[in-house]
Amino acid sequence: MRVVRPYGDTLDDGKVQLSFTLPVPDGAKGREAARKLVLSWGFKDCEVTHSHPLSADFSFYVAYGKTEASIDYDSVVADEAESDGSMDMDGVNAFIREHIGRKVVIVGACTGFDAHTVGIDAIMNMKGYNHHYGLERYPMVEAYNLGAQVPNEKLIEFAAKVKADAILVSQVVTQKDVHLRNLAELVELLEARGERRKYVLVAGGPRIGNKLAVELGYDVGFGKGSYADHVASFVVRKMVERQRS
Amino acid sequence: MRVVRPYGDTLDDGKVQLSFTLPVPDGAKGREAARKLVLSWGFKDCEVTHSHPLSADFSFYVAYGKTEASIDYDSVVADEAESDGSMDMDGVNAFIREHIGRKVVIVGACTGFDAHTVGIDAIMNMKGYNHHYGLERYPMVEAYNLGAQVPNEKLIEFAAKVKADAILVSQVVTQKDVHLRNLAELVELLEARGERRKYVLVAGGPRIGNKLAVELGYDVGFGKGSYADHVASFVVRKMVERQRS
Amino acid sequence: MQNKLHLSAERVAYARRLAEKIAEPVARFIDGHSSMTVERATLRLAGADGANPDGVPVPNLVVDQVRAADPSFLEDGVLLRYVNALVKSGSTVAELNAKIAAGFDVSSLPLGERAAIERKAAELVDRAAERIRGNRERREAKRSEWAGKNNDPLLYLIVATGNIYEDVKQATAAAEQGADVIAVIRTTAQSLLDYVPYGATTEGFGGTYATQENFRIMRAALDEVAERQKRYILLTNYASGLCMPEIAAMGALERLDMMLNDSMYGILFRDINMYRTFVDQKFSRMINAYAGIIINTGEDNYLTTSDAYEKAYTVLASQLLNERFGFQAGLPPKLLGLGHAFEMDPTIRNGFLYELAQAQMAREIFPEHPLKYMPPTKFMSGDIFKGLAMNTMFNFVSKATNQGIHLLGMLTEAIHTPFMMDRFLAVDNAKYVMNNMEGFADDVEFKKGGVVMTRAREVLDQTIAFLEEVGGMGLFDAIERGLFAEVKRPKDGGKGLEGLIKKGPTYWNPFEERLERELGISGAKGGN
Amino acid sequence: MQNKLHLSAERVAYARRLAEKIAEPVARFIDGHSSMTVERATLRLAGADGANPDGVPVPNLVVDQVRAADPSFLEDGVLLRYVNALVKSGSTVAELNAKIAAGFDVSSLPLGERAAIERKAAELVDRAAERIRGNRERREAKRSEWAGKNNDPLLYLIVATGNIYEDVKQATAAAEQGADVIAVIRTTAQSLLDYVPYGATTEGFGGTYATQENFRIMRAALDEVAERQKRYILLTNYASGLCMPEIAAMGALERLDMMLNDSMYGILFRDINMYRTFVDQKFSRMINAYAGIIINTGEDNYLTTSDAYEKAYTVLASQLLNERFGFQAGLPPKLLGLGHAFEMDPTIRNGFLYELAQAQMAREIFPEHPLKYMPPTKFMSGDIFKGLAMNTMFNFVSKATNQGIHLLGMLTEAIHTPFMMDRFLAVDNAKYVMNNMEGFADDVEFKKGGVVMTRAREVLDQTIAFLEEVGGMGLFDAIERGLFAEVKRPKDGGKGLEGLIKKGPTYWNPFEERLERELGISGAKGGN
Ligand code: B12
Ligand code: B12
Ligand SMILES: Cc1ncc(COP(=O)(O)O)c(C=O)c1O
Ligand SMILES: Cc1ncc(COP(=O)(O)O)c(C=O)c1O
Repeated sequence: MRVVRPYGDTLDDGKVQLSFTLPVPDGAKGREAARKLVLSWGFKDCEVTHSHPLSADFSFYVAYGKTEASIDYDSVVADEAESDGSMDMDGVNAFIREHIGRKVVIVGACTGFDAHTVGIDAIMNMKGYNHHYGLERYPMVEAYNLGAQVPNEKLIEFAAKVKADAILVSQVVTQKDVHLRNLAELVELLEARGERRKYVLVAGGPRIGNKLAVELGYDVGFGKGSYADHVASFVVRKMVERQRS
Repeated sequence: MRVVRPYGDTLDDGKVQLSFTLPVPDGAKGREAARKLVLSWGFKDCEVTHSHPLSADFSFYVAYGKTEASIDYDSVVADEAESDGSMDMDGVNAFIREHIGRKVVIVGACTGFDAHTVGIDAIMNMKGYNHHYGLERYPMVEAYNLGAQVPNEKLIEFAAKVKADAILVSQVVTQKDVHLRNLAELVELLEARGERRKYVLVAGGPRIGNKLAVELGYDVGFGKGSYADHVASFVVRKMVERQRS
Repeated sequence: MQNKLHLSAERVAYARRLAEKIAEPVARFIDGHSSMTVERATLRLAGADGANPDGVPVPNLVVDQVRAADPSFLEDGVLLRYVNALVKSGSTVAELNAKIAAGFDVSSLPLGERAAIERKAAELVDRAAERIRGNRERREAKRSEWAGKNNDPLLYLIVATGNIYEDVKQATAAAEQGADVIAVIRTTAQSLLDYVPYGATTEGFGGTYATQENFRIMRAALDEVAERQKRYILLTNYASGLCMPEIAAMGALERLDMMLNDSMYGILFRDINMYRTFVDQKFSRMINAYAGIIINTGEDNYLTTSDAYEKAYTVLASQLLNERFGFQAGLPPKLLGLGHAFEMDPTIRNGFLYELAQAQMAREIFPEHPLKYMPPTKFMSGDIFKGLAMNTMFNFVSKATNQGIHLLGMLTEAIHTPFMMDRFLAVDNAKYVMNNMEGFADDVEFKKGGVVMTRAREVLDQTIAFLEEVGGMGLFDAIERGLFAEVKRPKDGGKGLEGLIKKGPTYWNPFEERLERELGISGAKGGN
Repeated sequence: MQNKLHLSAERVAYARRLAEKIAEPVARFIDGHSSMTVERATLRLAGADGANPDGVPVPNLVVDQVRAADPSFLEDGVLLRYVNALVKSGSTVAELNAKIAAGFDVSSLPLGERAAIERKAAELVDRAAERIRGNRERREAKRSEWAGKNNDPLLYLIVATGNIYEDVKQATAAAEQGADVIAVIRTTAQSLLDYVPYGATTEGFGGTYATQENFRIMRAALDEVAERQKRYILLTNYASGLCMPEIAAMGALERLDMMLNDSMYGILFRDINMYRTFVDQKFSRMINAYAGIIINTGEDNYLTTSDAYEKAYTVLASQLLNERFGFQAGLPPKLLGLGHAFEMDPTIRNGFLYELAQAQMAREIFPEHPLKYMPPTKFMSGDIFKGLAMNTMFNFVSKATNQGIHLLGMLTEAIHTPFMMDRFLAVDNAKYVMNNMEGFADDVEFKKGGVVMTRAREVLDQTIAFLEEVGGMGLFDAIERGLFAEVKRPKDGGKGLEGLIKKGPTYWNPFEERLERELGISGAKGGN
């Protein structure tokens, strides 16, 4: 058990910076409300260092709080589809040759009305991203990037047509949880067709965490800072794992 | 009862920005620890949007949380020595002439080892601050500004010598709560001499709140954005209130 | 405008001539065509409004009816049948709209006397022209009444709640905080709808539907806050996507002040058919021109998908093309809010100088244009503190180069659509920076042969080379081959091609004629 | 160094002559005097160290003993008695120190043979000189081994926990984040102590005691991180207050690299007696000069109490005086980190240009000096976002004008002493900005007669008028009349006057002589 608290300039001083808006006018009462709110979040001390009106009915606060809350660091389980232990491009290709013995087919798309292709392109396009080549460059991968605004039905049909091993879905817009609906729908459609287990199902996007993806019925989720090698490593290992089980 | 919650872009969405440091290395585990900590403060959702190593053993986090906690705004009591209802310079002088009938003597100093005179000067010096003249300019006030680094004993002696009505104390340095000690000591010394009730006792400084000052035994505390007219208004009203009681 | 970069005037003129040459064949194509949305826009100007119980808008019903009756009818222009129905039925425009919404088919009526139709149409044209002129005059009157009260550059803030009533709250607060321009961001994918939804809306993703009612609601709210602030608040929306001209028409009728409107954005970034887009953009721009609406072009988009340092020339090339297509549609320079953006990788050494060069170059090449300058977005991250610093540098460059329309960067750009406090911090930062270095543009000169001058000259050279290449093959082919934004768009691919209409020899559109006459631009008469 | 402001070289030379003229009579006064702390510093150089059980340091014990024995003894220089005791007792320096700490009184011993004393002293002088030279060589070797690895300007960060061991953690993290210079802020009011505490300390307010042991601990920690980073990390403390020369001596012995050290700060901002201060500062500077320690002067302080726009000339005037007093003490320009600060009210229109003018002016007038540039502090508020923007602008000006030592601004300046994350954000911001506009200084010129040039000329003119006025009445009187920093300091007022010592005709200080000889400066021989 290792107790960890926020750190300002002394161990366990518990210092945290906060800022937020309240739907009340700026002034002494607003500042006091802000302070009390922060205290209600389990902070022991709070100083509202700044307040400013945003309009007649809204006001902005900057505050510093001191908390005694802590967390047992040893009990924290990181759950990100991590770079740790992922193979590089050559590793992945060797792995495929050795354990699968044929080209792995991967289909990707940015689904629903999402038009943010830069993320999925970063994973799939030849040129890749940040000095990590994309899947199209992998000799042992056959990659199809369907681009943006692809309906889930169309994606499934295409995957079936090319006998895909894995489906990659990108969701960037998250407002009003539109991504949750899009992601869940794909799983439902696959399940309705009895095809869910046919694919390694991968979700990705800057606000997508592994946990979230798994909850939604995906095999894995990749957030900010993921590269093709992470994705490919996961996919091929998962395929082999499934073969074995 | 009026329920108030933080506001991002929709009423009651409860959005709050936070940043803090943890004494753990940067990485997936640190991010998860940061997220859990935020959740432990009564946040329902938390996204760690950024993390960065500060050294091998420390890491920095930016997070956005969503809270359902709220506060009953109607029950909030603002407790700042407010500008509301304070008189201006002419008002104060007229008030003194009418209700006190002699010059009011005010002694001010920056006590302990605190050398931050700009604040007390803002209140006392002729030229004042932000278009509010200082007490030295008030015809019905006799103001003595003892400057910086004044020991509490010396301040009390001087106040006794000039028969002061009010003592103003400035404390700017708050590290390790040095201001609390300085402020408390003055009250103790005055009480030991049986002279506490002789003076209107005023504390001031950017981190001094009215509540804090009152807790420490002062009549009032003035924080950021206070001016001579607020202070003078309070002092003369308090004097009259005491005469009457 | 100061000339600080000492760009060769001949080279700039040559680049403009290249753009002119490139746009010329496109103009010829455009003049021979109309589209479903051009027709619907015409109907909207005539007064067609409302929707049927399924939400299909009256202008769509009319066009669909006419096409269903006989596809070749559309070659005459749809207005003929709509006005014919008005004349024949003797009802008012409102009455007719209601009937159509209830199921009445205008094409069911035989064509009546041409002269009567033309008289009625002339009346409708006059009425629309008057309303739009009235809007324009009101805007001009207010802007001169409150002259000097707006910030320079204009501070532009977006609202994007998805709900028009929430948008109003956010917009009002933003205006109170100091915004000059409010843009209501559209919901995801509205640009792919081949109709404009009807009525007030409260459900959008990442933005709010552009509807005429929503325009009206926001306009009224902004006028109110403007009266309180004694500062004209400009309203912006998107005349973009499959309904460019219709939205332009709605904006003209509801006194919008700016419109996102680009001659090629739909093609490249929304995969809309290129022929359709070129036709649509022209009519939309004619309406904007007549309404005195500033268009904001979308060059910033090139830099979100391509590298801003490497592909800086695509921005200038697009600005020159947008300018030329704008001129063709009667837009004067002062309504041409050509776009660009501060999108270089923040780790580039001297990135600030390159941004300065690019912005100053735009300023000097387009001296009368109210350039629209976009903030960093692509390299914004979850680190709001770094983001704030980048926005500070961006605000600096904007003021240092006298940009006209300044989109405020949000420190939370990579995280969520703006919170109310994010907007405030953006305004506050811009006001601080711009006041603090206000005289910089006048005070500072660039060293001959230095980084800034050299960079500007290089980008101009690259632009010229690029335009020469495009000119060599023609714009349609260039797009097909992926010369722009690194995407290839087949000529007959993309959305909306089926909505293109070849004008017949008797194509009739008195609104178009009126606009051409008033704007003094060359005729779109007849087919080719 | 580029000349961009086109300041008149004659006017600048004239201003320097005025400063020289003002400093001249002060130098004469200084040369006739020593002080308690000058004597103690001499003892420290000779090796006096340790403290008695009450915490009174050995150097203080020795001086107090000698004065108590006969006040006039001090006129001979205290070293005589200390070395006499060494010679007489035959003990090592360490042994003698221990005895003194235990109660032994050096003045109890009669004076022995002069030649033996002088021989012993020469040995001590050699030993100290060697150690200091060794430190200097080590620094130079490392800086050239790792040349090009430091940032330009040097990024300077403070630590201020009050506890030297916590300071070490903070400093190490700061160095890892990219700081080049670590300053350990002193505890509140140490400048008013007439002794230097002994040993490692863990209790300070707003800073940590400057003690020789603390210096050693921090030096070792920074050397370690420097080896890891392959970047020399400079260590800074304060040779300021009532013990200026002693702290300089400690710094020289422990290889500090920079010292806050101002010729008048103590007088004006700490109410230390003016005669005492002038005497102390000279000896402290001679030590710094010999040790190759850069001094950082305190002009920024003028701007925290006075308005930075109105009183900008007081900064330049003080820089010129600090320079002159520095030259008198043998400091070459490259060790003169003259100070100034970005302290203008952020609401001033064109404040950025005025700051640019001031910083560029300092750069051009002091071309070889490693100017120390201080961040905004006074106008920082609880609004950390505005604060970050101000720091961004400050970072810009610093790089744009090639400052040498860049104190990083903290977004929480108005709230608390820096958190670890505050420092990181500061470094990150500076690195981003400075890399992004790195070539700006070379690329940009100022318009003739523009805001920047005009402002610089005006400030120079005001400075000259001010120095003329000061010269007219003499520096002592000028200070007494409140010409500097708007505070009046009576000549015989303030702290520490009682510690001033008039040198007797037989005053003997072989350390001083050695420094004078090696630094090639004019003699302090004899009384006046
Ligand atoms: C570029 C951009 C655009 C471009 C997109 C161009 C294009 N062809 O992609 C344009 C201008 C068209 C655009 C438009 C809009 N955008 Co946009 N856009 C951005 C911006 C600036 C950068 C996104 C980006 O390219 N990042 C770089 C890539 C490499 O990162 P990434 O996407 O995170 O991808 C990485 C990982 O997430 C992961 N990943 C991503 N996908 C996948 C998939 C798989 C399978 C895997 C394994 C991994 C993976 O790997 C990638 C590499 O590491 C962001 C703001 C920001 N700075 O993030 C806003 C942003 C994403 N946009 C936003 C919005 C709202 C819109 C609009 C809806 C606005 C509007 N109403 O008009 C429109 C509509 C677009 C639509 N229909 O979807 C919001 C989304 C808010 C939210 N969370 O809901 C953002 C955050 C801006 C904001 N603050 O408002 N946008
Ligand atoms: C200027 C300044 C200095 C100057 C002071 C010059 C002078 N003669 O005053 C100098 C350079 C000497 C200085 C030194 C130090 N400073 Co200082 N300084 C500041 C600074 C930049 C501004 C303070 C100021 O003048 N504010 C303007 C005035 C008008 O505001 P104000 O004091 O809040 O006063 C207003 C109200 O509070 C109120 N008020 C104040 N007093 C009173 C009294 C009464 C009776 C009433 C009614 C009202 C009232 O009314 C005023 C007008 O509205 C602040 C940072 C900041 N931006 O706040 C740091 C700051 C206060 N300093 C700080 C520190 C640590 C120091 C040092 C201890 C550092 C060191 N170790 O060397 C030293 C030591 C000084 C000492 N012994 O006290 C810290 C304090 C941290 C903390 N909370 O403990 C700060 C916050 C900086 C930081 N982030 O580290 N400092
Ligand atoms: C010209 C133009 N139109 C439209 C948009 C908005 O995107 P959408 O296509 O989702 O309406 C942009 C966005 O930058 C644009 O530049
Ligand atoms: C020259 C100099 N000495 C010392 C200090 C520090 O203050 P103190 O007097 O508390 O040591 C400063 C602060 O800015 C300074 O500039």
